[in-house]
Amino acid sequence: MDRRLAALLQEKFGDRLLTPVRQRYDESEIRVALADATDTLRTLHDDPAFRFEMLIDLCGVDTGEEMQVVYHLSSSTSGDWLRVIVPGLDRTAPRIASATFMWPGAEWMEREAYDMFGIIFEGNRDLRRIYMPDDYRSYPLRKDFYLADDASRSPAAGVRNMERAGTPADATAATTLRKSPGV
Amino acid sequence: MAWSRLTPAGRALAVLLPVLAVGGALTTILLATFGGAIAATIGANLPIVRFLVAAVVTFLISVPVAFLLIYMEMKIIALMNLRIGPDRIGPAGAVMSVVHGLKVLMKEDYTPPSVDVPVFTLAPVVVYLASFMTLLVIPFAPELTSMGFELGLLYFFAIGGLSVVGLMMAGWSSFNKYSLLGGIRAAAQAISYEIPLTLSVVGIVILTGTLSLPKIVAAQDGSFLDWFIFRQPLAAIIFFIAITAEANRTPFDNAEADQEIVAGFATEYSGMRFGFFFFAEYVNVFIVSALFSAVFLGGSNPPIHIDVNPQILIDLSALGIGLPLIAGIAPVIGTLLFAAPIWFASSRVKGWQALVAGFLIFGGVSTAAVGIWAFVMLPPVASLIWFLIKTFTLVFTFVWMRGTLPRARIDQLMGFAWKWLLPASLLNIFATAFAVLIAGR
Amino acid sequence: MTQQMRPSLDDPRVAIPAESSWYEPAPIPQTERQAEFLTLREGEMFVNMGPQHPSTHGVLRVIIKVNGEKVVDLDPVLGYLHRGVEKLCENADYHQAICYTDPLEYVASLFCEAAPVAAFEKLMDVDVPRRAQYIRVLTMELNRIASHTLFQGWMALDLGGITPILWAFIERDEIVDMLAALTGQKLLYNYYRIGGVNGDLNHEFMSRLGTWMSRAAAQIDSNLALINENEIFVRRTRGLGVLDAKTALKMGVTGPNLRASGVPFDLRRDRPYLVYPELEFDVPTRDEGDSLARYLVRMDEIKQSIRIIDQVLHEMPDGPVMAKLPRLLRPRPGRAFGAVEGPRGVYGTYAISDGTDQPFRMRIHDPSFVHLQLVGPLTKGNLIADTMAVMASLDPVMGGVDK
Amino acid sequence: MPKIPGTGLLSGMRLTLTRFFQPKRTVMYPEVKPDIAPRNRGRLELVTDEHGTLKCETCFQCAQACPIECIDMGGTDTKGRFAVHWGPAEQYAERREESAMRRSGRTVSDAAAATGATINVAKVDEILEAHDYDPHHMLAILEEIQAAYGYLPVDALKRVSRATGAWYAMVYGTATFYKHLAFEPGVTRSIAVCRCANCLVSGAGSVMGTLSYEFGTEFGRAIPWSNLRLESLPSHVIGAPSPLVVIDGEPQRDLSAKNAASWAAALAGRYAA
Repeated sequence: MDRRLAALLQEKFGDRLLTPVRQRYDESEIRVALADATDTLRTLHDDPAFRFEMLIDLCGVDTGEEMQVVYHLSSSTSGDWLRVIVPGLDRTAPRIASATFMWPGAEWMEREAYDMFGIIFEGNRDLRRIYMPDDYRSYPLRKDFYLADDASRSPAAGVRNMERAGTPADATAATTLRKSPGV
Repeated sequence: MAWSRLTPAGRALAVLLPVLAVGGALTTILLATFGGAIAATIGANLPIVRFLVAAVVTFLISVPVAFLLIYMEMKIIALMNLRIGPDRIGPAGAVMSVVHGLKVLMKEDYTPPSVDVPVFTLAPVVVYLASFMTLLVIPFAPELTSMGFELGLLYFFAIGGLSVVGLMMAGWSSFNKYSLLGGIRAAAQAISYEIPLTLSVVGIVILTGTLSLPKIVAAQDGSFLDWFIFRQPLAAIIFFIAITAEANRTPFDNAEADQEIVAGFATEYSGMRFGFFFFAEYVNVFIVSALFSAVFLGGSNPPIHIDVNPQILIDLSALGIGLPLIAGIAPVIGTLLFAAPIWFASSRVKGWQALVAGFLIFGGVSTAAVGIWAFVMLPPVASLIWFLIKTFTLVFTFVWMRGTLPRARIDQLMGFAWKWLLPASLLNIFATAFAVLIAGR
Repeated sequence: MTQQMRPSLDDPRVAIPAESSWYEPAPIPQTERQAEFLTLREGEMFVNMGPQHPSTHGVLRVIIKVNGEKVVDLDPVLGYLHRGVEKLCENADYHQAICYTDPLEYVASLFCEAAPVAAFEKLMDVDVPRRAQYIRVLTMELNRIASHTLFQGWMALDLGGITPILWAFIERDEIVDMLAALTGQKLLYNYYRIGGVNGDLNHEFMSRLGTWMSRAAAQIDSNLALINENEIFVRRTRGLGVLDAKTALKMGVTGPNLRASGVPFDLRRDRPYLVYPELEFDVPTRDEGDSLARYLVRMDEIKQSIRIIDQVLHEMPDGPVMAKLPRLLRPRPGRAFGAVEGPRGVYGTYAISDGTDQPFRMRIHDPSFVHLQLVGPLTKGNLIADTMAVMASLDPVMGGVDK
Repeated sequence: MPKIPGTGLLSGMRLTLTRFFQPKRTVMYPEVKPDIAPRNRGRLELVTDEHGTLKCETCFQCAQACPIECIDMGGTDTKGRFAVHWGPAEQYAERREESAMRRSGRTVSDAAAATGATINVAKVDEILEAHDYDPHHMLAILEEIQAAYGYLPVDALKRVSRATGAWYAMVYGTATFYKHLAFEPGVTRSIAVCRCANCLVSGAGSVMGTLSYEFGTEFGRAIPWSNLRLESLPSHVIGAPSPLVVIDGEPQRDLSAKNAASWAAALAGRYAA
């Protein structure tokens, strides 16, 4: 766990960070606002102080209130790993700038995030369903996606069709979502 | 109307039966009247009859040859893969390939819609015809060449080249992109390898001055140093590579590269029509091996001539009426002779067991004796055995290569043919001609 | 006869009878890229490979736009094996989630277990006993050897050689059998637990391992001799699908495919986990970045793995193999990313806990998914046969790609 | 790649030829069985103890823990009341509302469900809403339901399990564990027969048989014509005679294996009067 990296991140984007840099085990974590996401990523990639050239992972998260996009970066010079969380995407129409301008390899991961969460990455040339069929309607990894055999956490359990796109009528706020304020 | 209720077979019979009845009657009358003339005509042009008989015979022997080669391929590759391979049906699974053939026969012969039906149906026939017709000129033994005509080698290349037509027909008519690619690959490959194949034997033609295979074989008489593989090594290498490509064998089996284009030209085929392609491939392997052994390995000549002229001259005609008696009594006596020691050896052996064992032993011994006698006394049998030994060694080599080598890419394949084999074969021709010019024949 | 004709999908100028035209309907392009892919120029046609194609590993469908034999463009179609593992894991508790991640890579299951286990252990601040760490390293390296051996066979098979795959399966089966003797399962060993492993080393495993180690290296070398020296194989793979280091980094390539491009990035070295920092091993790299280099890097890794196994067997300490843990695991809310270096690259698991006994979000990152993107860029302008060679050299496993 | 072209091919050919003569690795399967390691957990089977009786007590923990629901088991609870079947619902051709019980076990041959009429679960929903569908408040939920309906209808239990997500066996186990939770309407009193060793020696078994025959019910079930439930006493009352029959806590003195039938008839007569 690298204190120097934390200090560097603080003094680079001190005002941009929504929360102070968290470090646990060998992972560092910063949160940046939706507007700053692209600049932050570009700085992390190009700045010789960081050189986070490898995009290890890109994924979307549905916390119940909002959508997040999480980037896991790895530095090719120093072995640092960084997690950049971009919170605050609107659950109804999540949109964020694509990372393919810098990492072309992010294309399919963004496609997957779009397929699973409906997050629209502006600038991705090939943003379409990747796992699910093209005529598929719902976004499976959203928290209000019900599984018929999931008796654990949904009043819609036991509906005949395997999933239901939206919130069922008889669902109440207490039971629709598994909200996680901590995330 | 009854006609509409008849099955196709029934309709065929309804047409054929009256024709047969009338035709049969007419034929009898005609035979009665012009029989002598017809016999005279047949006697006059015997070669046509000979050709027909030879074609039928070659067709008949081509199928078991294919079965044998398929079994060899399965078993040898299995052993090289550290597997056991077919071992359930027949001794060591020897009947496996026959069962495969029956399976292919019983499968549904499906014609996909949107294929060009006549071409689609004709293609396997053309391929199989082209492959077994080349068997005609194979000199199994000096006396065992079905059609030993002068242009045998040329005939071989001409008819062998016909199989490409069949592959192209299959690839084009199947209405399938894999098939199309496979057919075109096969055509390109076969055409580009025909040239080095033909040119590589020109050296031998220069040396022997003939195109007839029996004469080429006869030209290699003597010890194994007279074989053309030692007098024309470069030609032998080129020829071997070229026939590998001609027979669509690994590493040149791009036409049915199952990792790239699913089954190539045979993708849409099923049932016996696929079986024809399958058989044709293996008959081709046998034929090219036979040709190589005839042209380069001395064909039916033994490697070393051991001049045995044994004095066992049994004048069977001298026995007269005794011959059938001996022929009838010999098995009985032989069986008893061999059975007696077994029966006396232990008391636990029952009489019938002893007799059966004796008969089997007698059978084996007598067969071996007759075989040896034939090998020694009848030159054709000896030369046939030598020929088959050489041929099947080559077949084993092909299967061995299939078990070892990966597949060459199509462009590397063509480049190899045009950039290396063709100049090499031309060089071989010039070298041979020069040597002949210098040293005389 | 009069019948209405319809234009062919490949070439609109070719009219084919309507009753013989049961193609799939022409897909409506949804994106810019797809539109450009679906437009055919002069002399081009689509060749559809898969999902039931002999040489697409698993159920992958690749639509290839060819001009004659030359591949112009290529579009992989995924999702035939999609099981929604992430959703399943979110609805199972932490122990059950490990079992779900197992079938992701049926070739190297242990790595798919190791990643979520590492993430969960970070979430719960669990210290794994040293013996368990050594056992994990041992089993993982064995599994890596099995995977690479199988890769060698598949590579040769996709190039048309039929023998190496069967020789490879002999070695792999021995490893699989000994792992079955240890874990109790033959293919999907559900062996790693949060805080240790399920069951200590036993006698069957050790005896099988000993007999195998005594002849493994020589056997594998002799197997390699079949095609490593083979001109046909080398000519087909050398200089094919060259991937330079810069592109590889931008494409997010990891593992042997990245090391074959000259970037010595190996999690076991750069981001040490378990007891790897205490073990001696090299990180084989090559600079060519072509298919042959990708193949050879894997073959070198087999030897390194054998080295590691040798050291682990000598330094294996005694002690417990499981940490003391409550029956019901409720980690405190937090996030953790566990990553291990697998035979194909970085297997990552990003787990979010909200304090319940089930992961709130569990993201599974599989390297095959990233590497499959490269098939298009790497095979453009090559032949159809090269598509198979490049795909085999990237070594994707569809179970992980489709999740 | 070797210098001289072709040598690589030839070395490969040589290798395959050597393998051609090496011993083969095929396992002739039907004749030769591969040796399975003792640790192999390929097949699930119930273990029996040395007396040959099953060790499984149908606690359903294995079926609960199985993440892919490959374990499917059925059993009868200790009171002989419910036969709970566990496993994927589609095995039993039940998709519609029963599939909610997929993880929760479904009731087969449920006497209470057969007798008890289907109820209106509106009140149950109110109670659940009040408790925020929290399975951790299960006991309170069940008590309120009992207060609302007078007993625990099976439909209410199903509704609770389905809404809270608590597994049906958990709900049901909670309900059966506490004595004050009843499954039949209007059962206030109980006849309990002690099953301790002493009583069994002195003929409690025949008493139990007689009573269940006379009252026309089974142990653990309500007596049809009364507000009594026939139960078995977990422990002996100190200083009480054997065999011991307890009605609402007071031990019955004048009872033995002989006169159990007449005693039962007298009790029935008292109820009839």
